[in-house]
Amino acid sequence: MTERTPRRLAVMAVAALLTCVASAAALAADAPTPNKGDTAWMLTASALVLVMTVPGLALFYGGLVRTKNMLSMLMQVFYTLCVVCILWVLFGYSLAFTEGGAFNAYVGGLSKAFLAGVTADSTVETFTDGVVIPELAYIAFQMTFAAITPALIVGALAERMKFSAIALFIPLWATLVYFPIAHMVWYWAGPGATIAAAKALAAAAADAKAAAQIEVDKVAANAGLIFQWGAIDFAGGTVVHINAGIAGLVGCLVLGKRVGYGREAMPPHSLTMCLIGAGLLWFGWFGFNAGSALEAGGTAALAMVNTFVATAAAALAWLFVEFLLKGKPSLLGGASGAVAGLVAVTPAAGFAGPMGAVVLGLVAGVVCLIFVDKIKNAFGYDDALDVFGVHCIGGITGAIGTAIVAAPAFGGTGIFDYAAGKVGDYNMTAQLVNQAYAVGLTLLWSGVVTLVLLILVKLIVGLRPGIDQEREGLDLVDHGERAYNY
Amino acid sequence: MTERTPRRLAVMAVAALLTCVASAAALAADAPTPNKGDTAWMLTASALVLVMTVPGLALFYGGLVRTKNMLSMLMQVFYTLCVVCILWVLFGYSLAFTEGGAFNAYVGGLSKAFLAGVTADSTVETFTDGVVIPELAYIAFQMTFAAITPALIVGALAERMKFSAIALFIPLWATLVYFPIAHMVWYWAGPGATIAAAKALAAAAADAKAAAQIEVDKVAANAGLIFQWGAIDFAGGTVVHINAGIAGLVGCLVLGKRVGYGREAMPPHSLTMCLIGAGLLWFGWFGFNAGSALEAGGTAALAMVNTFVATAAAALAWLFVEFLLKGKPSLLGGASGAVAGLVAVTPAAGFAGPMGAVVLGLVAGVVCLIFVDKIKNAFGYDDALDVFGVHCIGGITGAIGTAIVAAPAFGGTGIFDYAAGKVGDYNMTAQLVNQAYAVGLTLLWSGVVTLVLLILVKLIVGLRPGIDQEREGLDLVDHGERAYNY
Amino acid sequence: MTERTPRRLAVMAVAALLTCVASAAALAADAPTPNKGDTAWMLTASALVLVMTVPGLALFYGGLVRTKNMLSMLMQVFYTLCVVCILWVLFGYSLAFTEGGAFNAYVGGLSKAFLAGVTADSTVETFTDGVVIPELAYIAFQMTFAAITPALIVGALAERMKFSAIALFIPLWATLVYFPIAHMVWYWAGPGATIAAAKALAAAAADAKAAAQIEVDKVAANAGLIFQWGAIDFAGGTVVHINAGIAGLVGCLVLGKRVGYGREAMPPHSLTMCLIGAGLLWFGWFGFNAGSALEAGGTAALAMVNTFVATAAAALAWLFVEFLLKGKPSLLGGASGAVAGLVAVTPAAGFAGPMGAVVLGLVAGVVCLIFVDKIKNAFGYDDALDVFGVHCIGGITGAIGTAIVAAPAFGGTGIFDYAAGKVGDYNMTAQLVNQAYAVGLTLLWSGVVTLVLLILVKLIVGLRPGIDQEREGLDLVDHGERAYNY
Amino acid sequence: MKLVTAIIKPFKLEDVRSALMDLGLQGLTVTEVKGYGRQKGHTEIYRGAEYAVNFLPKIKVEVVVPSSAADKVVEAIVRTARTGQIGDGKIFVTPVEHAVRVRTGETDDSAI
Amino acid sequence: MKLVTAIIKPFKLEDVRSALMDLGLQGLTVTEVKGYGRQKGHTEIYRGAEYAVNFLPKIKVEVVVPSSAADKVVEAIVRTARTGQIGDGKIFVTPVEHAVRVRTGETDDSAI
Amino acid sequence: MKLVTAIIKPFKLEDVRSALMDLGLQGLTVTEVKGYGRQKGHTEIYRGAEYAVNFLPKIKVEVVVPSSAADKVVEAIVRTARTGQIGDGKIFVTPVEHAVRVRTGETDDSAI
Ligand SMILES: Nc1ncnc2c1ncn2[C@@H]1O[C@H](COP(=O)(O)OP(=O)(O)O)[C@@H](O)[C@H]1O
Ligand SMILES: Nc1ncnc2c1ncn2[C@@H]1O[C@H](COP(=O)(O)OP(=O)(O)O)[C@@H](O)[C@H]1O
Ligand SMILES: Nc1ncnc2c1ncn2[C@@H]1O[C@H](COP(=O)(O)OP(=O)(O)O)[C@@H](O)[C@H]1O
Repeated sequence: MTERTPRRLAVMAVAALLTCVASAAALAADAPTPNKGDTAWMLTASALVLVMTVPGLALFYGGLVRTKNMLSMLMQVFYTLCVVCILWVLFGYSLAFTEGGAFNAYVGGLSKAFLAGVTADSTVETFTDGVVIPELAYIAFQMTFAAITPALIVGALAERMKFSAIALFIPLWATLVYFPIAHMVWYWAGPGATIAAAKALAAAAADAKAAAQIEVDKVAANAGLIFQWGAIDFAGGTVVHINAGIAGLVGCLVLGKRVGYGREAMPPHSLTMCLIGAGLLWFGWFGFNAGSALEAGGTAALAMVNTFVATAAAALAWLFVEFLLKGKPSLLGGASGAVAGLVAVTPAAGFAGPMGAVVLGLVAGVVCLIFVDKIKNAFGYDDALDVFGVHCIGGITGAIGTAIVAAPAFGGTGIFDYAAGKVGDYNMTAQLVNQAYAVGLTLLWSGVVTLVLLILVKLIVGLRPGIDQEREGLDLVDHGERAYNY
Repeated sequence: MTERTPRRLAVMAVAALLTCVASAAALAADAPTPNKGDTAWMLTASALVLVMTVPGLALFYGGLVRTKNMLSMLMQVFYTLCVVCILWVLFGYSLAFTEGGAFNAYVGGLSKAFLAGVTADSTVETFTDGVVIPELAYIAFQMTFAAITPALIVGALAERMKFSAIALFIPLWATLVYFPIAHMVWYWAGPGATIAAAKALAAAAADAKAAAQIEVDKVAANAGLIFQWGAIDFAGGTVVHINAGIAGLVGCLVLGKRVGYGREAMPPHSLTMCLIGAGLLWFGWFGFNAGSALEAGGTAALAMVNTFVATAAAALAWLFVEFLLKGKPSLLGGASGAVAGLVAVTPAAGFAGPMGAVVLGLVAGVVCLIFVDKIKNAFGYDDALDVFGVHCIGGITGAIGTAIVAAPAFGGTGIFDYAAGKVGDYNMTAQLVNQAYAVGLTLLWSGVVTLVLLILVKLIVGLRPGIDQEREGLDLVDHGERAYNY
Repeated sequence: MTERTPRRLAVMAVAALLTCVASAAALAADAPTPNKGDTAWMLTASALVLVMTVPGLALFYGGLVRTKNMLSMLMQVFYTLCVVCILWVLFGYSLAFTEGGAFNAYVGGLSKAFLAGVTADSTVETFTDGVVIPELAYIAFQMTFAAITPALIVGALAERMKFSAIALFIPLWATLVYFPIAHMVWYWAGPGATIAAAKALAAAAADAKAAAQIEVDKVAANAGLIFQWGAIDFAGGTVVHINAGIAGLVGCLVLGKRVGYGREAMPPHSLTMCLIGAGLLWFGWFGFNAGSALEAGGTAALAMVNTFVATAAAALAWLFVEFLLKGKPSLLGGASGAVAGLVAVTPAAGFAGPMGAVVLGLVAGVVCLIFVDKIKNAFGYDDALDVFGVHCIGGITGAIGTAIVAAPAFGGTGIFDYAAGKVGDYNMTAQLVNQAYAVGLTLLWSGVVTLVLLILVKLIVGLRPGIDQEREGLDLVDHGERAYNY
Repeated sequence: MKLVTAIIKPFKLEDVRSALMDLGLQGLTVTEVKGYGRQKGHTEIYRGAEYAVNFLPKIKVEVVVPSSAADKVVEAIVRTARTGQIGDGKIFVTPVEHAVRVRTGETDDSAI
Repeated sequence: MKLVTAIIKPFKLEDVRSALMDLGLQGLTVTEVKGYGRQKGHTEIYRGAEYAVNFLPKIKVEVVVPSSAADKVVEAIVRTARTGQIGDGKIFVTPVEHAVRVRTGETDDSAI
Repeated sequence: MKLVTAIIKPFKLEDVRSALMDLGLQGLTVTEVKGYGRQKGHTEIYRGAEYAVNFLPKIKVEVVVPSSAADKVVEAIVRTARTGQIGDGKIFVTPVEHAVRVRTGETDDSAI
């Protein structure tokens, strides 16, 4: 973490004060207060991730469907955002970010259901010891993550899933897949406890070592399973993209192909809307990635630069390969590449150096293009908007790649060792393994639960409209409206 | 206000310094300087409210009109934004936020016309004693409020009011309705003076009490009428939404119905544009509501969370009731619900707890839906884009509801008592009455003045185009352009 | 600069600390750390400028072309953004903002190619002595400027330049025109060195004066040529707009007219998209102009207010003159006026007072309108989207106008004299000359190099498609896609 | 049978349709067209460029009817589509030799 | 020659086109139209306002053929365009007196 | 009277229109259509999916003229619409039995 240096200074300044007026400092020590710069940035970042979902994602997806389904696509993304926001404050935040007792390795508890006990004065720790932000800002920020993840899935189910089925599936998925996975990857005891325990151990007399060690282990164990494994995911490559991508694949396999798929032409009804969406996704992603630093400092700036260059690199890679393969670089290709790059850099945003991000982007662009253009056709399933090909494949590329680009040897930041109070030695093989485990568990958990949920939903309301209805389009059938009346 | 705790700490820290070097502290005490975190947030919030107006509101409204009037709708919103921005720096800011002498209860003075005396170093107080922000940031932020309010009105007059009439009406309305109402609701002496007077009273010797009391009353009296009544409006439910909503109703009644209203089909020409607009409105509204805290702190974070959940709740409520009534939840319904929720939470944003905001949103969604779908048709007036039904009805719901959700008993923050230096005891009945008075005066003032202004404009340039012209569409008739040439 | 006062206070506070604990203060003095409020604002500003380019500029331009070329326009802007982002981190930043040795007056060196040595802890000076921001935040912010400038050019070449030619031209232009011009206008030694040298001179004993003076001159000479001339350009009127505008003119002259120009009607295919773009441009421009203060303070707030009012004034001016000339104010006119105002206020944003900005906007609106509506037709060249008429003419108006509105006598801030530690005496005539020189050199450099590059590109891949291809539209010919499939 | 083709003003479509239904017709086909004629168009100005737009939006109604019904149909359209102003449009009657209903294969009068 | 005009359901266009090509025809012209007939439309609701939409999207296929080929063509269209449900559409055959190929000036049968 | 129907390339419309006006005609109706024929279309690729687009945008010009004027009209269209390349289009002449001007009720030649 790059807040080290500033922090040390701050600490020393406080030290200075201490020598003057113990009381004040004491008090300050007891209750660290948020830095308004951090708060300003977190508020901004939260707003950015909202615009990333609606209208961003809604347009990126909507532009790719046929006119008769445009409105249904907008609706599905919009509905997802709304329903998950509510679940989040009811119990989602609590399930994701509180201590979960016996199941703590997999999911949190309900101690903060209905945001019990959270006030405008509540704060949460960042990744820097002694630095906090208002808990409500953190809640808002994480809320947007919870909302966009299930929204990503609907792209794979586009143009053929009844709204009633979506309306049922989304809240179930958020509850049984997103909240647990978020807990497993991101929940931990925080820097304060970690450092305190480590200090205690160091200070402990020979005979007290054992006890202190136990305490250290307890603190370390108070974290989600994947976090315990040591996998790193800066802004949600695993939690958001792999998670949603695999669900999308399972979904489109369960649903089956769209009527006329492969026989009728299904060109995007508006690449203009698609590009507007892509632009807003990029814009919002700065909040997504740079906001994940939880502070307005050098790490956030690093994440922002990486989010610029990895995206640009992936877009250019996609365009260039398209040019080689088909002779014509396409806007849809450029936009798809940009999203692939954004996905891939998400887990690496605060760990990679800019050059590492460029390389990661180039790789992700090529990998996703090949998958979407060639491999998918080979398998012949109908992942309508390539959610699996871009988000899951891109996410895996990023999750694995993070272990490489995070290496100090390759210009990465390495991983901060709170006990040691400095960046630890970097073991790439070990990290690669950790990342692979994280990917594997996410694929498994999300894939299986999604399958079960869809079967359940099928039994309750059914998944697809009648053939004629699907021909007429979901806009009229599900919503009684048309997207355009020119 | 939740900045208390941090503030006290800060004060104590300064105290610490004082003990070291009086001079520095003294100086600091004399001229509090803005915290850059607050400034960063206020700048961001101002930008957000601009995008909320153009393209946000312009698209939300534009998408709902017929193709032939799309461009005129965009133009009317854009023009309103531009003309009000200029009025604001010429005299609007001064009329709204300076001491108004004899008329101070109703409107400010001209001491800051042309922003006289305002420099990059000027600051204004926030709601926290000793915390200031650059006055120009405050001017920019409030400018956007002044601009969007009259822009809301044009939705009710859509598709049938000559541009020349709009061009005349808007600046007059801003001057005679918005600036005064803003002054009545938001102008006050500020925390510094309030607290100083209270302290003086407390400290005053028995014989000086009377004099001190007079001073306290003077300070309290140096505020807008509605503020004096004790009505609270966090971000403008009264000033912005009720104000614009009633003007819209009066406007559409004076104008009469659109040619073909009720006989010809008038479906929205692009719900896609409408949804883009709704998304940007939501996005910008974070600046609108969270920015109204004037600081980047816990209160802003609270306002942001409330702006998330009340909106989501209202949208879901609208969709659900539509599903019950018509069997088909609609995107237009969801978007309308979202806006209704945003409107309703506006006055409550910094006072309600998240759960209170959810309830407020649910209520607003249902109330506005019933009004727009049923009651309006019963009356049969042509409020083209339901400005009254959503903004005025939603605004009233919010203004009254704020008195309830602000109650600490219901998880609200209560109201801070500057004299006591803590949150005061909460009297809900009293607060309900205050809110009702505020609503009543706004409805009266805005309704009457709007009527007079429209009659005036009618005499000068006339209000409506010829029937054939209205049939051809305002785009060609007023602007000689077409929105689309596919 | 308006950060003076706060700064002095800060310094005195530090002084206070010094008296307590030398060490801490000493340390603090050695390595100033970024204020998180500044960092938060710079991150936000960078994101804003991205959205200004894609989708902002892409839509503003795209809406103005015919349907068959919409996608190509989006693509050209998107591609430009991506390719320049990559060039920027490879060598662009280094060429623009490092010491360039022998050629330092014209271009920087390669010491920071590949961002060598830049970490999350690196910082750069702002315009205030002792105030720094993370270097990566500065890199991100400036990256967006480098990206949007060449993107502005493509508007002049719209609807008739092969993508392959664009793909080749853009990176060359960025490298040989933008990076050098940016260096010439913005590169300097920074406040620290400047003040230190001045202090040294002041302190120097009589016999050491000469040596000290030499040092002062050395520091002053360590700057780009135009900066040395004393020309001021707050946010890039010269670097961005004049630079791109003249390149656009040369480009459209070299390319020749579109097939059917003057004979066939070529109305904008979607003024709706154009207005969305204009709105996002305005929104993003707040980051562009207010971000250029590099701090979240009064100057940024001033720049923001100016960016509001100059834009509004220019739009109103354009609309009003249109009304006088044609009887019908148009949305395209309003949008064009807004952009003209944004362009003109760019160099003046942090120097002009609000009233000065209003006047500057009014003038720019009228000048650009007359140029675009009348003069251009007189000459008869095909500057498809009026890049020259709006950006170059508007930019020149702004560059020259800045010398006037910056005058303290006219409510401007004047220019800060670091040596004197206060705002210097203002010599308008001298400043006008400096500005004129800056404009002249930019026109010359950009014009000539652009011409050479286009000839080069023509030889390599050719510039225009065949007539039939141009008739069919670049979307299908260059990209094999269509923007809309309704 | 006859094919009656009417070019009318768009906002008259609803009136014409119901008039024809009143005559007992059961179907018709409409197309959005652009018409050039005596009715003058308008001018559009985009920045410096001015365009005279001579083609106005019209609706083309096509209905196939038994020969016997042609006159009644024409008369009904004239009555309902007329505003009395230039641009009201035209009606053309052309012969139809043969008609088929795709669904059933029924032909001629029974097909329409 | 004859002009065969068919009003069909949009998603049937591709089948009809290939069927006609199989008959050796080399060209045809299609128009997006809206049809009113026995097939019922749907209702759209926007907030309080409810609209019954009676006009359904259809495709009009126009092909000019030698008189001799008319019946084969009609029969091919009926076969491929039929779904058996209301709304399948109609086919009308009208006489064409004269045809010209713009490019070459060829006329009549050799023009098509 | 005759109905002259011409399928032409879109960018030729303006030339054709003025040529017809020069012949003294006062009105015509145009429709945007899609044409299939010898002129080859293009391919569009969206990610993995490739579509061959055989239908090309064309303009259909319909003008009803006195029988006597038909040939002049056809000749004028051929002259102005021709580029000499595949896809220039066709002209068809069909009989019109009856014409009415809605505004005035005038019929036949005086209606057009
Ligand atoms: N000779 C014609 N052939 C085909 N359509 C015509 C002809 N003359 C006019 N029309 C159509 O009729 C419409 C109305 O004709 P116009 O001359 O404008 O008014 P009016 O019918 O009242 O004289 C035109 O817009 C055009 O679509
Ligand atoms: N008399 C008619 N003249 C012209 N077009 C007709 C006529 N009747 C029907 N059509 C067209 O045929 C389409 C299908 O007709 P419809 O009555 O709905 O079903 P079906 O042909 O199966 O009886 C209609 O949508 C309309 O476009
Ligand atoms: N038999 C036909 N019936 C109706 N329209 C036709 C026919 N043949 C061609 N067309 C129309 O004429 C257009 C041009 O025909 P095409 O064969 O492409 O070129 P050309 O006319 O130069 O031989 C086609 O796009 C189609 O719209």
